[in-house]
Amino acid sequence: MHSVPSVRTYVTIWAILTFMTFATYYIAQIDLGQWNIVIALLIAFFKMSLVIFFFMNLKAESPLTKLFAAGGFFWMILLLGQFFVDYISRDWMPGGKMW
Amino acid sequence: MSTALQDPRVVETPNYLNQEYGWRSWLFTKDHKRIAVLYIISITVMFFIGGIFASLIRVELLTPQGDLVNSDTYNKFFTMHGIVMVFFFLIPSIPATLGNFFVPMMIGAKDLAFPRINLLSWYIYIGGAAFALAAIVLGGVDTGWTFYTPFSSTYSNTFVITAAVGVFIAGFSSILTGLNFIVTVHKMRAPGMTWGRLPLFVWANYATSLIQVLGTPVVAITLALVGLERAFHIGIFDPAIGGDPILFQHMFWFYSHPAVYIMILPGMGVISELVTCFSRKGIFGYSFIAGSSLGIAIIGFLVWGHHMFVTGMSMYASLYFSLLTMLVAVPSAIKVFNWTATMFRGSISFDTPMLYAFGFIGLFTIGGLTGLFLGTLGVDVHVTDTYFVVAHFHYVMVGGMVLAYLGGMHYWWPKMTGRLYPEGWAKFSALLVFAGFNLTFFPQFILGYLGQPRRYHAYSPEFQVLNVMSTAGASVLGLGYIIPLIYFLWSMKYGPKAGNNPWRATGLEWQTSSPPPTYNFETTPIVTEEAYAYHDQKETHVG
Amino acid sequence: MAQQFDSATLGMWVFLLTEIMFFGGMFGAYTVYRGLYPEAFASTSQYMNPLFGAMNTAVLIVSSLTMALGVRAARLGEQKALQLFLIFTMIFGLAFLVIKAFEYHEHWVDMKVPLFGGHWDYSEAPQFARQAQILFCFYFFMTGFHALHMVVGVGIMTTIFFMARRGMFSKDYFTPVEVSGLYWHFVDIVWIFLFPLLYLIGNARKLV
Amino acid sequence: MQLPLFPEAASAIASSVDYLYFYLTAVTIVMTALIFAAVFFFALKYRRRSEHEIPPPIHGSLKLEIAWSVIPFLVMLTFFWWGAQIFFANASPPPDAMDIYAVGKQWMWKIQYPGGQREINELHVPINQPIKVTLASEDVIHSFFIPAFRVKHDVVPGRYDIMWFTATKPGRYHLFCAEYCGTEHSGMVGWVTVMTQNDYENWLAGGGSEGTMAQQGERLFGQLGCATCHQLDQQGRGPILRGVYGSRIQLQSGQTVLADDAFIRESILNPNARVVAGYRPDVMPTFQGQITEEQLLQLIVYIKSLAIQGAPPVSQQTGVAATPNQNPNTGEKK
Repeated sequence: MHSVPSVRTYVTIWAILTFMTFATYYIAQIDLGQWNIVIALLIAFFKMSLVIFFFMNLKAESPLTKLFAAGGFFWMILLLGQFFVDYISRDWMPGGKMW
Repeated sequence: MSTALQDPRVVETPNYLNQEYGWRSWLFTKDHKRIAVLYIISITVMFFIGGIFASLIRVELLTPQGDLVNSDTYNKFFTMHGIVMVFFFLIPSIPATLGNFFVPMMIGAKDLAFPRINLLSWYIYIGGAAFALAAIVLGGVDTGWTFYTPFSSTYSNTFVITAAVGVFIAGFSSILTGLNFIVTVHKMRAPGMTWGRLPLFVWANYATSLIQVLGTPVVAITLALVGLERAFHIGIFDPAIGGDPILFQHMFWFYSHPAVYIMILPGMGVISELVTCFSRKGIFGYSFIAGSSLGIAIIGFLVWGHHMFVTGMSMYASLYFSLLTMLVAVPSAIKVFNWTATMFRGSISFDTPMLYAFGFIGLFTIGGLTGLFLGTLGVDVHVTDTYFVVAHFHYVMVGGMVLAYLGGMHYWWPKMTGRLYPEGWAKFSALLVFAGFNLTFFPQFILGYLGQPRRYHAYSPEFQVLNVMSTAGASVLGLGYIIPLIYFLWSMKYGPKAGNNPWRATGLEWQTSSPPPTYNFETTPIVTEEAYAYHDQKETHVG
Repeated sequence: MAQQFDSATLGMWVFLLTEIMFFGGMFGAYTVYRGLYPEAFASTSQYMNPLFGAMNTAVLIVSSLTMALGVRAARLGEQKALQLFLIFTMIFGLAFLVIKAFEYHEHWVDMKVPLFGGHWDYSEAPQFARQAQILFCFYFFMTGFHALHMVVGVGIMTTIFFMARRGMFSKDYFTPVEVSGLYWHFVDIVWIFLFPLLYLIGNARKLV
Repeated sequence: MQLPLFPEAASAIASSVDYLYFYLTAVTIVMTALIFAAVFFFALKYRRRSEHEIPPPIHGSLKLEIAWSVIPFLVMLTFFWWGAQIFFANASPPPDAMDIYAVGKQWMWKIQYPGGQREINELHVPINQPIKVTLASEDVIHSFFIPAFRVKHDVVPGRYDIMWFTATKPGRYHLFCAEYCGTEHSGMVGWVTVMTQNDYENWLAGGGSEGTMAQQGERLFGQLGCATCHQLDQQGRGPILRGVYGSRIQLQSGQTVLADDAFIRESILNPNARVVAGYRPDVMPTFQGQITEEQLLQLIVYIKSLAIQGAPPVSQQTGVAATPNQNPNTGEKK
């Protein structure tokens, strides 16, 4: 059905993922202010993409499956985004200081 | 009655009903049609349970003093009415019954993509319903169907966890149905059944499925968090430790607003089928109706904040949600206009399903437009949490969804059972439902603007006349529901044989025998034309 | 067969979509509170053991690797290898749960379990004592739901393993393996996000 | 037999809400009538005359589709625009609004006036005077709803909500709780009495035996032992509270914060959450669970009354402490 990736590919991906995990851990020990969380999340996104595209083999899936996979993340961002429409703008109100 | 009794011979052709007998053959069936029947029975039971609570509410509200039951009991009545009706009747109503039965048939498939998951979803539904009923039997829940924190999480002394577990479980039934439909529509269409040829009922169910899949998990986790908060005596919505109860409302309405589209979209799909069949005419603006279903499904997720304008949400967020609420009304309007236009120069018959369709178009228009009152900031402040809201959503849910469900049941009953229902009684009860409904709920708009808050056990005496009207209407409405139950049951044994296509409708479901055989079609159908090709029926054209 | 395989994978992806939203609800609420109480949240990180967290992440990633290799073996029809990789996957999954249990125990000893009326003491940083409870609620709910998914996952792996033992899979039929693999990887992904969000909040700045 | 069909309009904004409501109703009636008429007309004119007739196909019309998407949307935008106007115009109270404090509690409304009068389920307000109601909840979410004024606001526990109105017609009007709050939700109702200025003065003179709200707060300040650390004239263990209210305060964390109702509330209930620069965090005990929302409001009014630099302690003042102006002096607290 799909072409079968080699063991070598899988092991390489695994090595990168493990490396990234410990990179996250060590970077977190350095104080970068707001950037700590940004970098941690960027790494997490990168790791997630590797798992999705290689381990879950999304790259070989049909465009439809890709659409659904992307849709999930889009929808979650939509959920978060609209929470923030409220929480961020509470600050703009007189006397508001929720954020 | 149009073309009854074409074939009065009493010959039982093999079909899904007589294929096998015995309770095992039903409880372990993988046939989508039998599962649909199981669902029909279950949701009918739930509907009447919810209906009993509704009647008790209305009887209590005959007098302003609150003298029939005490306030605690009354609170449980409206809570159980809401929970049962919303989560156990409205949400599964059309998708799990008519959708389950006809979506595979309409796309020319033998069954849904995952028949076993389909059966599983019914068992999950029953499991959820068991918890909900247990909550009723044990002593009830009094949080309102919205489970607002911190009342639900800290203050209520009733069986909130039991009910929340019930809703949580039933949610997965809904998710699995949606998942099944999505995959079925993508993967199981008959040759030639392109997306542009799908019947609009299928489009509507597809859009509904997207909402079910995307929204339901969020309400599931939200109610789980409430349940955990009760169980552990601490949680994330507790204001005592800095929790924000308004966040609960955000999370709850993220699902529960789109959920009203789960309830109404399949109803709109039914109406598209009815209007075309009984006007004997292709739909006006096919792609706009199909597209508006998807539009509603997507924009429906962007408007939940209009439930929260007075809660202390940021007023800029109110502005945002109000604007988008106006946007979601557009696809609904498109549908109403297109249905009306479909009737133009049609050949319109007044069979019972069409009467329900007329009722739907009118009442949904009122329900939809009054929804805009609630999306308009200045007015919503006054009418939110009053009977205006109650009236509005009953216009959409009962006047819209229930009428569509009844219309669809009448339309497809001959296909499902092979029998015709008594047309005279059916027309009579359709009129009863329409009249009773308006008498019940129209006064509530007036009550709402007058300021009667919802969920009031006792009310101010000056509101009594309108409440009495409402209760009177409710009894008519109740009668209108009981009559069809009786004649449907009667017709299964005594109704005249329907023939395969009593309405002379297009659509693959009418191409097979009634009741359909287990795998729906003798041979896989090949589709060569668009949906609703009534003009291709080889008959004389009339100007 | 190909049609069924396609349907099953698509179905699983749609299911994962709902799982994303399920965890998404919690992540959303978490983000809101983290924005509201950044310092209280940061103060909690001293009670999280990021080394345990990182180890657990590594363990899960290894289990994902063995799972992926198992699916690969199934595709190639190598039944023995499939069974072996399934066992490895289960072992790593269980190892994750064991480490998690140790962590929970540590929180209990630290009096950092506000559940059940409060096995809770935060007198080291009383200014955050109230709001830190929210973070710990999130911590237990999120990791709890994740652990529940792991338990279900191990259950699925066991089933698949016995199906493989009975020789139900072949080069032409391995849909259940593929689909369970997707689920397993998804649970891994959830943890990839839980790790930085729960363990590494303001780790560099010991606020107290 | 009473059969009211339209609520009384007794506030300054009531008629503006009503006009918008009439507009929306008119559009609804016109639209519904159009749809009903079209359905009836088509159903009769094109009723099926023979079982065999097949009407000609009509597939649709792009022009029509665009027309009936765009025109309704434009109409709806007018709803949005008008509604937003009303909403924003009434969002924040005018500076000269009179303060009244309402606490929702299962299942009653407890009203406090700055003059010290207290009532349950009764609210007395003077005519033509903007009233700002500060809302607090002891337990669950309630909603303060006066239909005749067309105002409503939820009362969320753990924070203060604000609503305001100007009554324009003397009379007695319903006060409802509009957010379901438990068993006796429907009993959480009361009356709003709107009086002329003169009557109101007389009514005020009748009540308030316990002194003004600020005086009650001051007494509480002593009883709870606040005064031992927060001394008025000399530095104690906690900040001097004179002149604090309404000023910007430097916190230990380096941020500054406006000392308003919400901040003072937090400082009493959760004193360590935001500590003023120069003070130790663990000195002040929490008062969470030890004082009611009503008492909390009294303390806030008292601290507010100290905002006027150099003013004598309220016990020597007569009448109601005025709403403070923004105080430029940076005060300290705790």
